[in-house]
Amino acid sequence: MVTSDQIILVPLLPFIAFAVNLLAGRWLKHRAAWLSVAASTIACFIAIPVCWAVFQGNHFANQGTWLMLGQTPLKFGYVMDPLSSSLLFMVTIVGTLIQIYAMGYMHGDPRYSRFFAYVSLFMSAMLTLSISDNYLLFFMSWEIMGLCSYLLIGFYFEKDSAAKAGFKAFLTTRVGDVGFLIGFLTLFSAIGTLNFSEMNALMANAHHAGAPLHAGLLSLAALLIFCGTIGKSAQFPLHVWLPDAMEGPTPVSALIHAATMVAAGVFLVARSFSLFMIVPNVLPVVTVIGTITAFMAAFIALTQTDIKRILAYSTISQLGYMVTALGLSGLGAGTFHLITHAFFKALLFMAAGSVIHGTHVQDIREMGGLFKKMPHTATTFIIASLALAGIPPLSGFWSKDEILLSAFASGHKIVFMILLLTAFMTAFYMFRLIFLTFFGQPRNLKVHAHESPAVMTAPLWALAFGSIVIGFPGSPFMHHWFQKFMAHMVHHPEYEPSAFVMACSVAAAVCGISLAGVIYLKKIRWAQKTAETFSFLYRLSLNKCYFDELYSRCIVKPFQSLGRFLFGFDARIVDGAVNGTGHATLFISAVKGWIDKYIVDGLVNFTGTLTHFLNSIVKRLQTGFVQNYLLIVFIGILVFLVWELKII
Amino acid sequence: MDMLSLIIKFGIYGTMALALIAAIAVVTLRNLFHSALCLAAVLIATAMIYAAFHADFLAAAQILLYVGAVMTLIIFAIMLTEQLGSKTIRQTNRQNLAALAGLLVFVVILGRVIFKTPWPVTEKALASKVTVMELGKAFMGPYVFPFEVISIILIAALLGAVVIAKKDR
Amino acid sequence: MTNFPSKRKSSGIKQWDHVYTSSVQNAPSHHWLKIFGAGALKGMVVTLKNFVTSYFRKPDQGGIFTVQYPEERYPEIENYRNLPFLVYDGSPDKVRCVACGICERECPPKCIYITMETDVAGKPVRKPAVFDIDYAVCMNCGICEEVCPFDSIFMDHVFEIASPRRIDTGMIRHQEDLLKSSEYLQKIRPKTATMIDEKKRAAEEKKKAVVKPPQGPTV
Amino acid sequence: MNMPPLLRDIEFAVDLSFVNAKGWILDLLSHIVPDWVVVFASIVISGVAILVLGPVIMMYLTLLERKLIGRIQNRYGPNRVGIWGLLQPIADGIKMFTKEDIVPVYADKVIHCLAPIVIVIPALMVFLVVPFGERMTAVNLNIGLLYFIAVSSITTIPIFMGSWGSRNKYSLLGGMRTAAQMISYEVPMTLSVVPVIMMSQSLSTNKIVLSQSGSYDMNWFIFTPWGIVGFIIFFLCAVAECNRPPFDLPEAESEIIAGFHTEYSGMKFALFYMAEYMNAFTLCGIAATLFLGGWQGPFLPSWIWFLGKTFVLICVMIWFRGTFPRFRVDQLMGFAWKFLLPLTLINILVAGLCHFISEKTGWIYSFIIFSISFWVLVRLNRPWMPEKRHYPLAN
Amino acid sequence: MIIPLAHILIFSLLLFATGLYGVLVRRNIIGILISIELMLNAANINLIAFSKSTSLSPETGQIFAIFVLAIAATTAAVGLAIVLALYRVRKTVYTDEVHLLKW
Repeated sequence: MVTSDQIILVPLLPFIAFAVNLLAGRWLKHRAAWLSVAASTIACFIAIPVCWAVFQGNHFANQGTWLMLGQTPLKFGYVMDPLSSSLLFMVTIVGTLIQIYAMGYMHGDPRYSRFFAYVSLFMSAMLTLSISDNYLLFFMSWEIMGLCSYLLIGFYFEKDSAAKAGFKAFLTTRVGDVGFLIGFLTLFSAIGTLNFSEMNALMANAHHAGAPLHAGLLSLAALLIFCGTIGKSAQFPLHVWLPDAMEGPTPVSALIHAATMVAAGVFLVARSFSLFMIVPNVLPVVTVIGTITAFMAAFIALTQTDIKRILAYSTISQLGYMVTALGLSGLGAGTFHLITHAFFKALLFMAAGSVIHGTHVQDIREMGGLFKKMPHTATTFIIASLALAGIPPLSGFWSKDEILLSAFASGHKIVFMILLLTAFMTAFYMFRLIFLTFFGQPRNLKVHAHESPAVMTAPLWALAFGSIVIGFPGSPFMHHWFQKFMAHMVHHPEYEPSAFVMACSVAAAVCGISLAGVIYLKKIRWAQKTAETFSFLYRLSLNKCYFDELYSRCIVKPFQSLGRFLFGFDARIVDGAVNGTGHATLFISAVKGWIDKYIVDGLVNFTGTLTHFLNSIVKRLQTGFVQNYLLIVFIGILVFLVWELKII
Repeated sequence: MDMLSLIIKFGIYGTMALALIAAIAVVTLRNLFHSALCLAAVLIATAMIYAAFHADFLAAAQILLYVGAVMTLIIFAIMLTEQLGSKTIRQTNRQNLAALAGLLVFVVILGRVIFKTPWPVTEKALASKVTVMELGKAFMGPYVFPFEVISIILIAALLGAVVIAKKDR
Repeated sequence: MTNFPSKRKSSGIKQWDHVYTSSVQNAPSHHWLKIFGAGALKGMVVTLKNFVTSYFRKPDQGGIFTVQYPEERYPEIENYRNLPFLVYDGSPDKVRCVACGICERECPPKCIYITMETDVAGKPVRKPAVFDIDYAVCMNCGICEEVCPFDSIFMDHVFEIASPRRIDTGMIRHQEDLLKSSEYLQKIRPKTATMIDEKKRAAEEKKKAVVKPPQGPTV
Repeated sequence: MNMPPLLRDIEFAVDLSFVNAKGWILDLLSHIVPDWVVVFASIVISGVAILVLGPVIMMYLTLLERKLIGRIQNRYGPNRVGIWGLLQPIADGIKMFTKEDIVPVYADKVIHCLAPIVIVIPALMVFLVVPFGERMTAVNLNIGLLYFIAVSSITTIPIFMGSWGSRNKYSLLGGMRTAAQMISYEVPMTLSVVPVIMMSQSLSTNKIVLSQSGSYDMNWFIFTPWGIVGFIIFFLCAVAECNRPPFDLPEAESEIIAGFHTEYSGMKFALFYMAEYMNAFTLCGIAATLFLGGWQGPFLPSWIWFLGKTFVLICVMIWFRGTFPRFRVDQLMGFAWKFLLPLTLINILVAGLCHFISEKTGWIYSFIIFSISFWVLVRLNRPWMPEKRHYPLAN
Repeated sequence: MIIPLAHILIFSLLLFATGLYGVLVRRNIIGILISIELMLNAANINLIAFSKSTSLSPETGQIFAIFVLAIAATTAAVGLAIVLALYRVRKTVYTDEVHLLKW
């Protein structure tokens, strides 16, 4: 039986790997990869038994005071409950596999050790986030992950687009993080504690006591925390950064922008689900944001030509699905979809990565007929796509079904319809991708594709097995064990599985696949025709609903113009003022100088000359002859006699 | 008004006139030695006037001190400093007219004062005669302090004069 | 005996003492005994004694030996010289002086003036015609007496010859005033007069002797 | 005074002969003229007496001096004119009159001629105070002594006048020296008189003389310790005051020609001479009155005593002239300031002591004090004191 | 008192005036000193005159006169000493040649 305290080692090992790689990276060169992979595998071997213990129903939690804020101690610690254990389980496995894959993908890169340092740092951050037991630690690891995503997106910083993408990603997630920070601080001011378990207890009491504490304040806190999720999980308004994040190397995309980091946002909502349950009108907002994101992302993905962009948009739409699930207070459904999506989305990205690695081309219009050249990659890619589309035996079907069920059961008919349409679109663009890249004739003869080495294909197969297997705990075969496991967390409504929902989702998936096959294998011209007929929609989708232009015009441009205006304002007014004061002081000093020179000195000189003048008169008296003085004295006496004594 | 007092009166007026003439001579004579001698004459005349006023000790003292000592000093000084050749140089400086005018006014004013004020002349005082014995007693009596101070002043003047006049080696 | 003046702290006057009182430094020990005034008193006693005794002592014993001049005369002193005179033997016209002019030349103040007498024929006669001595100029040196080969001029003892007049004082004595008899010479100058007479007598004897034995030619 | 009555009458008669004569004349006059004239007459008589007495004394003093000096120097004095040279002064006087009275060309005529007059006046004025006999002081001033000192101090001015007026370098130097000497000897003289005044409680000469009467009229001040010293000092100063040897350096013939009266000749010189001798006489007279009891004497009439004493003192003065060589200038000054002055101060001290201590011991104390002070002063004044000269080369 | 007090005061006033004239006018410093002596004498006469004719204790006037006499002697002594010193330094005794202290 593994004691719980070793769980702290799980985030610590990747951090040590990061430190070593960073400091001795130059010296380690290709050996850096081994170090980080070893760290993550050891972390994995430590974490899985603990998770297994938690699966058995145990619950571990421990905390220590980190620092004293005046009298109130600030306690940091870890908690191992169903939510965190499942995430930990997923992250360690997927992380390790991706790092193994990255060893092959990044082979020969000059900054090899630095890549693995950043990845290890990201792993340690993700692991701390998953096991943290209070908002502050959660937020710290949240910020480190944002940093790692910036560093890794901008890994090829000599490419201008990579640097811009990194910067864009960092900024947009930053907007969300600010909201998240303010949110949990308001929460702290409201309920006085940052600890999740204490919060859950408070929320439970409030739930029973009926009247929640400060309804308004809590709802505000909840909304702001949800902003953090929007930023981090690339939801509707702040999703623009994820497609551009594809500039980074593919394992990064796989690890960060598919499986883990983006999932953190959903995990945040799940972690503070008790708060969201209490607050009356926040969940509908979540739902709306989720559905919009899902539909909008899928719609854009339809017309994309870059292999990684299509996957990015599909990630955004799946995240939309998770958020909608949480919005519909389907905690179990959301988290289940989170876990399953991590596996097959990572696989998709890695497969795409090996395709790019092989063909050195990212545009699907130049690819074709790669199936024969890259069988392993192709087959794993097809398996993942099937899972994503939601074909029954695969994990994707189960998790998506759960979501659709929660939507349908909770009476949100519209939401159900949109989700269903989205599912159809998902299936369509995934298989459009498959048919365009792997089947048909190679459109660009210069491309000489070759299969990736074993170190890359092995993790592909591992993940393929994972994406098949991982679906079962939530499926009826295991009696919805996962949903019950999640119910221990927060009491939320349970829905009976309905066959109708399952049938609708399967039907949507099959229609999508078949339509894609028809268009792209047989009737390539139909695509062209539909594009011309629905040209507006086509251009809308092609240009990512003009969000970038929209943002740049209504946010960036105004800010720039504001900046320019401010600069201008500053240059003219402030500097003007400063210079003005300078000139004013100069002028005033000149005036003072003049006054000083002509009036004060003038006065002084005047007295000088006056005395000199008077002196020149009086000094005549000083003749030097003693007798003159005597005479003067005598005459003085006379005058005195005559005048004063009035003798005469 | 017997003849004797008449003679004495005329004697006194005569000495006064003599004194005045000598005084004017002192002031106006070009030759300094002559003016010094006229001063001696004035001093002796005043001594005689003192004698007339029965202040004989003072008369003797005056002659002894002034004529004997001070005159000698003055004459010594004249001899030591007088440039014989320069006798012809003008003796009075430029301001004699102004001084003269001032003096006339001065004399007129005080003259009026003298004649106007009723002097409290008392018969008893007129009759009194002061003998040397009384003077001695007064010196040793109420005026002993000034007497001692005068001795100190004299010593100081003596030393001072010697120091100043001594040719420093 | 005299030692150099030590640099003693002394006023100006003392510096000359070494000349006079060189022995004062080592004066006798009982120096302090001599009271300041004693010397003066001793001196006064001397004068008193002198004053008193002046009335008793004889001239030659230290008493008053003043000679009341006009009334008493001081015994003549033979060798006294005052103004020369000429000597004549017997009568004034037999003058010893032969007007040789030696005394005129030798006289330092040049106060003698002689002219020889010439007889009728103009031949010089060995007799002075004019023999003047200016008594005012004569300084009584007696040189003329010594040089005179013919013992005719001698220094007289006469001093009461003051002249009341300033101009023609009669000081230039002519021959007739100067002549005096040999007896007078004998009287005032006995010793020299007798010596001259003996010399004369000897000369005459020698002449006589010479007359007797005629001398060969004198070489 | 237990003489037989007859002698006493004669003595009185002789004594007061002059006084009676004057009284007789006065009451003769009083019948003729009004009384103020009588007062005036008495003044005139005594004035005439002095005017006559002064020159006569001066003349016969000169003769006396020349006779005595002669005798001292083993010679007669003037004996040509008159029997014992008695007419010599008259001859001198005539000589002085007839002598040509030269006034130097550049001389300051007024002062030159005024000087002799101004020097004679004080000499004569002093006679007022000299008490010749019983009631024979001309004017019995109660500040007689002070009058005497004051008037005798006037003589410095004519000396200046004489030396300055004659426009002669040597006379000027001589004059300065004489004045300096006169002044420096005036101070000890004045102070030596102070004990007498202390004892006789009065300044007037009469009272001083009266205070010396007593046992046989011989109670003179000279017989007191401070009297002797006072007399010696007073007499030395007197000698110096009237420029007689041994203090006659300034106007001695062999020194700077004849001092301030080199340019004087004839009558002016005679006046100077007369003033000097009159001063000598009056000083001796005052010395006699102060210390030798003036006209106090056992038998003889008062004025004879006075004249006799003065005569003795004058002879002593002449005696001084006969014996002493002249003082050098610095010895002269040194003697006055450094020897006589301190001695007089001590004398005053001793006089005070004697006044209180009894007769016998008084002498001893004063003798001790005097001997000590004398010795100290001699030691102190060693620099300028003339030593006995030894002539080592002589023997 | 043989003559009236006023006459004596006039006499002393005139004497004082002549003295003052001498001080003011005479060029020779010794002349000035002589004139000062004159003025002092005038003061003395006044003292005697008043003590003789008015004062209750007659001897005060004389005593003060004597003091004035003494002081006059001292001033004469020191003044002449200074004149000698001046003469030795500046070879002149005339006030109008000794006028260094001027503007």
